[in-house]
Parts: sequence; C-alpha cells; structure tokens
Amino acid sequence: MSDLPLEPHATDVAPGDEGEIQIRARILGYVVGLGIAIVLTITSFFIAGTDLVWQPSIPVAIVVLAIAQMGVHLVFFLHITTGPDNTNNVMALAFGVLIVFLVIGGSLWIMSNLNQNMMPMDQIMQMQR
Amino acid sequence: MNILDPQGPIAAAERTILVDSVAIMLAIILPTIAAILGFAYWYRSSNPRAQYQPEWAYSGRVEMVVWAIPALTIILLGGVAWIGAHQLDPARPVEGTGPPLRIQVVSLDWKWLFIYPDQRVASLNALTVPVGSPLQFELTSSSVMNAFFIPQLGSMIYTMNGMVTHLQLRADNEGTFQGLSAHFSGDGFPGMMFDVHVVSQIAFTDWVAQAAKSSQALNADSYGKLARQSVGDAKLTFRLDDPLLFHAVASQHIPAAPGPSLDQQAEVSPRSH
Amino acid sequence: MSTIVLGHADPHHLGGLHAADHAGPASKRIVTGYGFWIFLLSDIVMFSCFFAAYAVLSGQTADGPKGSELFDLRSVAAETGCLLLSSFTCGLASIAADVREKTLFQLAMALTCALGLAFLSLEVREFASLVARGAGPTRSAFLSAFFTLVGCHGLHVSAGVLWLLTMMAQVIAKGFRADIQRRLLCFALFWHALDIIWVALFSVVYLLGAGQ
Amino acid sequence: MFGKLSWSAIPIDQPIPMITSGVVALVILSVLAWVVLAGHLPYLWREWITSVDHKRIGVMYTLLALVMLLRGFADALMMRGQQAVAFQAQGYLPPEHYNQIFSAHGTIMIFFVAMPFVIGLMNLVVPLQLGVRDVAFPTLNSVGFWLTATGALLVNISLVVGEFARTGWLPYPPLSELTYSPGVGVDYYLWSLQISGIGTLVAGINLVTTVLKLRTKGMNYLRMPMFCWTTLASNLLIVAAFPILTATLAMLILDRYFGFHFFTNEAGGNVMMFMNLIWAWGHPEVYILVLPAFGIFSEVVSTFSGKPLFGYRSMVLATMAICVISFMVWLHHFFTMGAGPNVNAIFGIASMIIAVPTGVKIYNWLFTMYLGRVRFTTPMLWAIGFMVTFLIGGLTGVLVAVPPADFLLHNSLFLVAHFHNVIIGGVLFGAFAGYTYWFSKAFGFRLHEGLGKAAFWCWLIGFYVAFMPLYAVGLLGMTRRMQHYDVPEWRPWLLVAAVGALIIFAGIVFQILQLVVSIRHRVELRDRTGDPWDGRSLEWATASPPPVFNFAVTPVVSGADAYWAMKVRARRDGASDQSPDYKDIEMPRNSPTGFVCAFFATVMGFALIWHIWWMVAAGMVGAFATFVVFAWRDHDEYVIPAADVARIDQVNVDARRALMSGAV
Ligand code: HEA
Ligand code: HEA
Ligand code: CUA
Ligand SMILES: [Cu+2]
Repeated sequence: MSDLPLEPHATDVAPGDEGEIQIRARILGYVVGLGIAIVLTITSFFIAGTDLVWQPSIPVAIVVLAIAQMGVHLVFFLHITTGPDNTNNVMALAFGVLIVFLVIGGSLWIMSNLNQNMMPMDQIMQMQR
Repeated sequence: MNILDPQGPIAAAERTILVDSVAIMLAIILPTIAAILGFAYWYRSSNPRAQYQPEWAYSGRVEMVVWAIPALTIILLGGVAWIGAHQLDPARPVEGTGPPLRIQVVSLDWKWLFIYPDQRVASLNALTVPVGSPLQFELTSSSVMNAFFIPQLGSMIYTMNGMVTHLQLRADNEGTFQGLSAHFSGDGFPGMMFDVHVVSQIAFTDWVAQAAKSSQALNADSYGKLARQSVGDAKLTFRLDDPLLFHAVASQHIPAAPGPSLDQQAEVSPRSH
Repeated sequence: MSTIVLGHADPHHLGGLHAADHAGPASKRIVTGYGFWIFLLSDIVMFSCFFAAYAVLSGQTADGPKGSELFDLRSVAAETGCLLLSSFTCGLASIAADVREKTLFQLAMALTCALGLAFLSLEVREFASLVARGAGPTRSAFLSAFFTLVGCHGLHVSAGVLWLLTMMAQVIAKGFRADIQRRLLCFALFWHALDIIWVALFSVVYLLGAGQ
Repeated sequence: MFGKLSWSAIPIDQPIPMITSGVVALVILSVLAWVVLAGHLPYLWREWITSVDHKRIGVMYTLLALVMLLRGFADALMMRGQQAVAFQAQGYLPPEHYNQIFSAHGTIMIFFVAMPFVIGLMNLVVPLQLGVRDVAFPTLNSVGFWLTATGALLVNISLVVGEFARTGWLPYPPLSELTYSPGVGVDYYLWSLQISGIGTLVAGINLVTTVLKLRTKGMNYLRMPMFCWTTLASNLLIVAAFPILTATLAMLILDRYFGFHFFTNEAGGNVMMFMNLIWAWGHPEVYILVLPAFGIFSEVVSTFSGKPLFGYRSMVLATMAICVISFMVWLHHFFTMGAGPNVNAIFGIASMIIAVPTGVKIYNWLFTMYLGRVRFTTPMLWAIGFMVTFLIGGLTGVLVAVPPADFLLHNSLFLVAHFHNVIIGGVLFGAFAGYTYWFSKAFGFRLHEGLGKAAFWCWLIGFYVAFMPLYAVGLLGMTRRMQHYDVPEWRPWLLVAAVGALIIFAGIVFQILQLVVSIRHRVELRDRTGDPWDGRSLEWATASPPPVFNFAVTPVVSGADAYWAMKVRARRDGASDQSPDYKDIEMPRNSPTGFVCAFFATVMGFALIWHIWWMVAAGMVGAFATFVVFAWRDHDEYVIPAADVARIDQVNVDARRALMSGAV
C-alpha cells in the first residue's frame, strides 16, 4: 500500500504508540507507572491480610484498587490516553469494557437470581425436615 | 393440545396475552406491509404517473415518525410484558377452590414420575389431578434437562438435576389432556408424552386410595431401576414408601442417573453395535 | 477514471457533521497495531467468561477445600512482582527497539523472559502442590474454574515467552526492520495486556478468595 | 495407536449415510480427478488456494456456503420427510439418526452456510466500497477462510467416520457431557466449531480494522455506504461475541476430556451457566448474520430506487443501536428456566427494544422507494420479499420476547418457524440478493434474470408453504426435535410443510440452473462497463471483475454515494480525457500459509476427536512450524509497475468513458 499517502496521519496512533516523545520522558513514564502500580499492589495485598480495615469493606477496596491499577497500566504501559488523537483506540476499549461488564455482570445477576429461585438443595432439606 | 384452547386460568391468561400482543403488533405490521407493496408498485419505473425525486433522502418529520411509532408500540408491549411476567411468574401461587395439591415431578430418561408426597402415592407417565385445586409443582430431573409442559394448562418450566423449579397451575375442566417434554433430552425424547387426567375432587380421592393399594412401591431401589434409560414404559401407579424420595433426588443424595453407560459399553458410535 | 471527484449535494443532510476529509488509509504500523488491539480486546472478552464462570462456581466446592484453605498469598505476591517488573522491562525493550539499541534491547528482553519464566515456575509449583494435596481441577467445580482461569492466563504467558524468544531471534537475524518493529509493538501490547489480566486475577481470585 | 478410532466407526450397515457419503465422495473424487487430469491444479493452487486477494477469498467463502447449503438442505428435506411419515410410527430415520440430522442441520446452516455467506460478501465488497486495494491483513484473511473450511470438512467427515452430535445445534449439558453422550459426536461438534471459530474471529478483526483504518481519501465515516456500516457493526459483534463461544466450548471440552466439572451434574457443576454463556454469544450471533443482510438491502433498495438511501443518519444510528443492544437480551432464550419475574421482564423488554431500530430500518427502506423509480430486478425482488417476510418473523420474535407468551411457545415449532422466518426471510434472502447483485462484479458477467426470478418466486412461495404450517402446529403444542409423534391434529400441517420444502427445492434447482445457464451464456451476459445496475458506490467504479489492485488510482471521495456523484458530474461536464497519473502498486504476495495451517488444523482436530494423541502432537508441531516460517518470511509484497497498471486499466477507462458519455 505504499503508493497511498505515506506520511502517517499526524492524528492517528496505534495503541502502545507514543510518537515523538523524548526517550527520557518515556523511561520516566514507565518508572512512574511501575511506581504507582507497586504502591497499588502492595496496598491490595496489605488490605487483604489486615485487621486494621473494616472487614466488609475489604472486597470493595480490593476491587477499586484493581480497577485503579488496570487504569494505570493502560495509561502508562499501553499508552491509551484520551487525547483527541486516539479516539478509535479508546472507543474500541470502551466497547470491550462494556461487553466485559455486560457478560460478567449479566451472568452474575442471572445466575444468582436462578440460584435463589431454585434454592440450593441443602436449604430445602433444612426447611423440609 | 391446542394452546388456544386453554383449560385453566394460567393458560387462559397467557393465551390472552399472546393474542393481544399479536393484535397490537398487527396494527402496525399490516399497514407497513401494505405500504411496502403499495410503494413498490406505485413507484415502479414503468409508471409514468409516479413522481421521481432522485435527491429526496431526508425529512426530519418522517424520521421523527419512524422512530416514534415503533417506540410507542414497544412501550405498550413492554408494559404488557412487565405486568405479565410478574402476574404469571410460574412460581406465583394460584387461587383455587379445593385444597392445594403438592406434586413433585421428576423427569427420567425417558418418562415422567409424579410424586404426591402428602397422599403417599406416585405415578409414572400419567398425572391425575383434581379439578379446581391449586396445583403446586416442584420439579427436578434425574439426569439431563427436560421441560415440563401441559399446553392447555400453561407455563412450561425446565427440570434440572440438582435443582428444583417451581410451577403453579390449575385445571378448570375435567377431561384428559396431554403433557410432554418440551426440551430435547436424548434419543427417547419424543416418547415423553404423558396423560393428564383432570378429575373431580371425589374421583381424585378414589384414585389416591386405589394407588395407595398398588402392589408397586416407590423407594430408592425401585427409583434406581426407573432412572435407567428406557422408552415406551407403561403407565404405572405406586404407593410411596419414601416420602423424602424427591428431596433425595433433588439434593443429589441419590446420584444423577447413569445415562447410557450403565447398560452398554461406552460406545463410539450409535451405529457400532 | 478521473482522480478528482466532486461531491454532489448533501443528500443526507449531514450538514454540520462534515468533518475534515478523511486523509486516506492509515500507515501499516497503525493498521497492525490497531488490529492487534482489537484481538486483545477479544481475548479479554474470553477471559471475562472464565471470570464469570469462576465467580459463579467459586462457592461450589463440593465439600472440598475452599480457596482460603489453598491459596498461598506470599507466592502470589512473588508472581505479581515478577509480572509487574517484566512489564517494566518489556517497556524498556520497546524503547530500546525504537532507538535501535540492540544490546539494550536484547538485555531487556532477556530480563523480561527470565521474569516470565520465574512467574511460570511459581505457578507450576502452586498447581503441582494443589494437585498433590488432592485439590486438582477434577475435585470440584470451584477448582475446575480456578485452574481454568489461572491456567489460561499461564498459557498466555507461555505463548508470550515463546513469542518473545522468536522476536529476540528475529532481531538478531534481521535487525530492526519496519515489519519487525510492528511485531515488537504487538508483542509489547500482548505482554502488557497479560499483566492487566493478572491484576484482575490476583485481586478477584486470590485476594478476595483468601478472605472467604 | 488410533485412539478410539476403529473400523466399527464407519457405518457400513447403514444404507442412508453410506450411500449419501458414497455419492458425495464420488463427486468430490471425480472433480479432483478432473482438476488434476485437465492440468488445472497449478492454476488452482496459484490463483485460488494460496490467494490472499480479498475478492478471491470472498468468492471461496461464498462457494463454501453454497456447497454447505446443499448439505444443510439435504438434512432439511430428510427432516421434513421424516415428520411427514413418522405419525404413530418410527418413520425411516431411527432416533439416533434423526437427532444427528437436526443437530448437523442447525450447525451447518448457521456456521457453514450463513456465516461464510455473509463474510464472503463482506470480503468481496467492502474493500471495493471503501476504495482500497485489500483488507487490512490479507494473509490472515486467507487463514481465516481456510480454518472455516476445516470446520466444515470435519463436520462432514463425521457423516462417514463416527457420528455427529445428537444434542441440537447448541449442545446443552448435561446431555452433551461424557456421561450422557459418550460417543465422538459432540467432540466433532466442539472441535469443528473451535477451529472455525478462530477463523471467524480472524475475519472479524480483519474487517473491523479494514473499515476503521483503511478508507480511501475523503471516505469519512458518514460517507461510507451502508453496507460498510453494517459490516463494521457485524464484525464488532464477531470480535466481542466469538470469544464467548470459544470460552464456553472450551469449558465443555475440559469437562469431556479432563473430567472438569463446569457443567456436570456432579461436584458442583452448573448446567445453567452453559445456557447463560452460550446465549451470551448466541443472541449476538443472529445479529451478526442479519446485520450484513440489512446492509445489502440498503444498497439494493437505494440502487434500484434510483435514490440515495433515505434517512442515512438514522440508519447508522439504528445499526449501532442494534449492535450494542443485542448484547443485553440473551436471557430471552431461557425464560422458562425459572428466573424471577424481574429478570424475565427486563430481558424481555430489552429484546423488544431491538424492534425499534429494526423498524426504523424497514421504514427507511420504504421511504427510499417513495418518490423513487423502482426497477424490479432479481435483487430488488429479494429485497421486497424480505421486507414483507421479515416483518412477520419480527412480529413473532417480539411475541416470544413477551415472557408469558414464551412460556407457551418456547421450544415449540412456532419458535422454529420464527427463526426460519427471520433467517431465511432475512439472512438468506439478503445473501441471495447480494449474490445476484455482486455476481457480475466478481466474475464479469451477470446472472440470468429470468431464472433468478423463477428461483425467487419458488423460494418465496415455498417458504410460506413450508413454515406457516409450523406456526400453526406450534400453537397446537408440538415441540421441536420430535423424531416421531402420535397426535393426529399435527399431521396435516406437517404434510403441507413437506410440500413447502419441495417448492423451495424447486427454487434451488432454478438457482443451480441459473448458474449453469449464465456460465454458458457468459458472453452475452458480459458486464463490459463494470456498472450493470447503474450503481452508486465505489465498487461499480472499477472493472468487472476488478484487477488485483482494485483501483488503478485510488479514488478520492468528497461526498456520499461517491460513484453516483462521479457519474452525475461526468454527465454534466463530459468525461475528462486526461490520463490518470499511474504509479507502481505494491500488492501482497500469495501465500500458502492459510492452506497449510488449515491442513494441520484438520489433522489436529481429527486426532483430538479420536484421542489419537501422537497425531495431535504432530499437528501442533506442524502448526507451530508454519507459524514460524510465516513469521520468518522476508518479502511479502511484490510490485506492479506503473506501465502494467496503465495497460490493465485502459480497458476500464475506455468502458467508463463510453458509459459516462451515455454510449452504453
Ligand atoms: C437472523 C436471525 C434472527 C433474527 C433477526 C431474530 C430477531 C428477533 N428474535 Fe429471534 N431467534 C433466532 C434468530 C433470529 N431472531 C433463532 C435462531 C432463535 C432460536 C434459537 C434456538 O433456540 O435454537 C431465535 C429465538 C428467539 C427467542 C427465544 C424464544 C424461545 O426460545 O422461546 C426470542 C425471544 O425473545 C427471539 C426474539 C427475537 C426478536 C425480538 C427479534 C427482533 O430482532 C425482531 C425485530 C423486527 C421486527 C419487529 C420487525 C420490524 C419492525 C417494525 C416494522 C417496527 C414496528 C414493529 C413493532 C413495534 C413490533 N428470538
Ligand atoms: C441459516 C439457517 C437455516 C436455514 C437456511 C434453514 C433452512 C431450512 N430448515 Fe432449518 N434449522 C436451523 C437453521 C436453518 N434452517 C436451525 C439453527 C435449526 C435448529 C436445530 C436444532 O434443533 O438444534 C433448524 C431446525 C430445523 C427444523 C427443526 C427440526 C425439529 O426441531 O423438529 C426443521 C424441520 O423441518 C428445519 C427445516 C428447514 C427447511 C425446510 C429449510 C429450508 O429453507 C430448506 C429447504 C430446502 C430444500 C428442501 C432443498 C433441498 C435441496 C437438496 C436436497 C439439494 C439437492 C442437491 C442438488 C440439487 C445438487 N430446520
Ligand atoms: Cu436451572 Cu437451576
Ligand atoms: Cu435471541
């Protein structure tokens, strides 16, 4: 396709593609990403094992931390930023996330509803006896 | 088996919803079909009287209408669906004249077992129920999935091993109707038809008394034999030895039926023997 | 056929929606990167099914061991560290490739590979010890889902390591040609995506599971 | 040595499969022999099997679909025949055979007829409509096709060696688990779909990237032909849904091969999870099929009404709405499982909401005809037949989306009628419309119109005669998948339905005839201008068949209906006689990667089905080697010099000038 206009669009980037940023800035980006990710990971592991946090909030905290860390990875390692230049990448990501959300959320909702209505057997046994 | 000829309140309500929904939709579908044929015919290229505007491709007003009409129809139908799904939830209790009757249903390969825990009887491939009583079904399966369905009484429901589904029906007229499995369950599946005898309250009591005197007993042992794959089984009645049999099946205290592997060697192809 | 084409009137009344004219097909690098990005998203959707299955089945232990009795969080933390660092070294390798620093590139890739292998060996050790304790995937639905979810990620990492080695060899043999650079871009995306999935994994499976 | 495979796997004692497969094998062998003896093999290998040209691959996809259509039809005819005779009797097909037939029919029709048909048309047309030279990943495109063909091959091998699944086109556990289906049938199903599923995913990624990243200069999103939009939507669905299928089938495979407990009755497995996941793929799947058909109809209706598509923006919006909403409705396939009323109602309503954008589409086609000049060509007939028929199928679809109505109609023949109504009246009619519409583009000559119309009428009438009775018999309580039955009221309807299938058969005969006659009269039917229908989008701007590089000079677009605009301008200003500025063109080199991959995939699939582990390993190593060799290649492109381009293009330029100046 080399006879097509060859200068790549200034406005078009592939994911993971950062264009002309300086090397030092790029390395710094990875270092910062790594730093934040390590902090988040340690926090997660710490919270999971500690008694210092109100117990019922632990799962929520872990999930929130995981989402935050995934975001950090996306921005600092995969370079999915929301600049005007890579709308397409972000749109695809948004579609993917929507589907993931629908599949996991939908499955959990449907299955818990079904399980409730069909009552796990041990409970029936308890009620009957 | 005509579902447009219901014999109980659930089936009747569902029939009504079905007919109403079709009517609502026809009100918009029929004119649309007419318009399609009409436009295509009138604007045929050989019609000199038809106008031709080769650039006309947008009209805000038309756009509004074409989004609005289906949307409004769907809002109406959606309301019907919402109310209907709640009113006719299979597990929702049904009113009735007589005392409620509990029936436990087990789908077997390939027959139906009906257990009357309170009457201490059971029957195979024939369901006898009193007219007018609320029928409270609890359903499970000995092995694979099936769907319990009596078309003229309404609402089918799946049967699954290790799980209990709930269904409440009522029969309003005496007579014999047909039930069947509405979910494919293997080679013997088309034979899973059963008779539904709707009888008077008195006749029902008589039937129970008869059945209680049956020479056949239903317990874990005889159930184990029933659970093997077979087709064309006779209609039988049992006295119920073990009133907790259903729970033993549903909670998998009696393991799921073995399928074909019990009687035959694991086969490579159905044609290989 | 003429090269210059005038548009005709705006039949669809798109009016203000007319953006600047599209500039034509994107460059190969962008096309390849984008295609691979789409693949990664589909891979993530696949993982989401295993996640859903795990979430639904995690309580179905069939009287067997529960997650909290099985998981060794220290080993998981070590695995996490390996993968996280490898993401970093993989990033360095990308930079090295962009500036065509062969030695730095090979070094960073070798480190990435080593960290990946360390991760895999920890995982294999965990699986082996579970199986040895009678908590293999056939024990219960929970364990089936667990082994499948974590194992699927492990398989991805293994594939990634194989790919990584191929890329190292390709760079030695052919240098940083444009097509090799495109493949490196894809590889880096893949490796980072695996790390993202691992974040979800250790959070949902191990950390939440250990609490139950 | 050979795992579970032994001579007993071949059904020597069964006349029906033996004779059918014997005949099929004979036909295939004689075709092969002819190809080899007549010396066509090198040509086939060079020009088709190793081709990475999107047009060739598109044609091969379509061909695969048409061949499999015959296989699926043979099954359909056998089922209709069986139900016509199996009243209070066993009929001529024993249960284990009948059950394989409907499973194979559904599987083949969905995966190996409808899918390759629409993917083939998208492959053929979309790059042309976008004004580019090929798809984003030409070699992968070939891999995708050949993996799909592998799947089809495996399904058909099951006819002779072993058996096919007896579990329906979606193998619900626990019936499909090893305990209840110990044979290899389900394994055939699983591996053919896993392999072809990868092919489909590859095709999806390819087309999404093509539409989003490879448009010609000036081809803004809102200038793309509608077919490109529906292609985008459909392939986004592929990319998002097929991984779900892969994961779900993988779980079933793990259950069957390694004793896992995802869906077993034992050890806490949960069969409901299978239904949940498979329909999370299965519902989007039906829109994957129907969206491209919608696109085809958009092109056809606008071309043959001589007008731009009405309400283009609404159409785009509706397409994308269908794309997203289709992921929110999957529970409507198991309303009768016993979830609570809230769940049922919400998913029911979500399902109905899809009727709104679909309705908008119908009305926009309607208003495209309005004030138009409608030409009743064969593609247009398919389109009008579709609009009417699909409305009925849509109505019954919305009806079963009402949970209480579905409590009566689920799994009945009413449902079977619904989905044949939308699939035949929607997808298949669309595919046939596209086939007639673009045939000349692919081959350089048109299809015979008269026979095409005859085929259309047989299909239309046959469809109504074959499937309207199924609505009726469904209301009489008859469920699907009945190998025999004892209810007398059902019988007359089933007899009528069998007649309907025969009328469809006549339609197929006309289609085959049409193809034969058109090939024999290809000289008279030649399409010299490249624009036989007075088309509007860019595929008509190049020769028929287009040269390898599609466009000698890639077109520049500055509005919707690009080619129409060019014609309008040329008629007004006179054709320019300035010669275009040709340049060298770089095109991807042909590659046997796809074919070789598929070969190893076939070996591996077959070995996995029969538990021949050494062969699995061999196949795996082979596949990996192919991959490495492919990755190691150095030159995957070749250059067509500008002079050659100019020479090839001259014909087209002349034809185009003649056309523009109204000489043709
Ligand atoms: C191409 C394939 C295709 C298409 C397009 C559709 C379209 C639709 N389908 Fe269908 N469906 C299938 C293929 C398809 N289906 C298959 C294969 C199965 C069975 C699988 C199996 O079990 O084996 C199935 C099963 C199926 C079920 C499950 C039933 C059951 O198992 O009990 C349901 C339930 O909601 C359903 C609903 C719908 C709806 C609401 C639409 C809608 O998209 C239809 C929308 C269209 C219109 C309504 C017409 C045009 C609209 C207007 C003119 C606007 C005005 C009209 C109104 C407001 C009503 N379908
Ligand atoms: C793309 C999808 C598609 C298409 C096009 C069709 C087309 C047809 N189908 Fe199909 N069907 C399905 C998808 C499709 N089907 C699915 C998914 C199922 C569910 C499977 C399951 O239950 O799991 C199903 C189930 C199904 C059943 C249900 C069986 C049952 O549940 O009891 C029946 C019954 O008749 C049937 C019939 C037909 C008929 C008559 C056609 C007609 O259109 C075709 C009629 C055509 C002919 C009869 C022509 C015959 C041609 C030849 C014999 C070739 C001759 C050779 C030469 C001329 C060289 N189908
Ligand atoms: Cu289905 Cu419980
Ligand atoms: Cu659906």
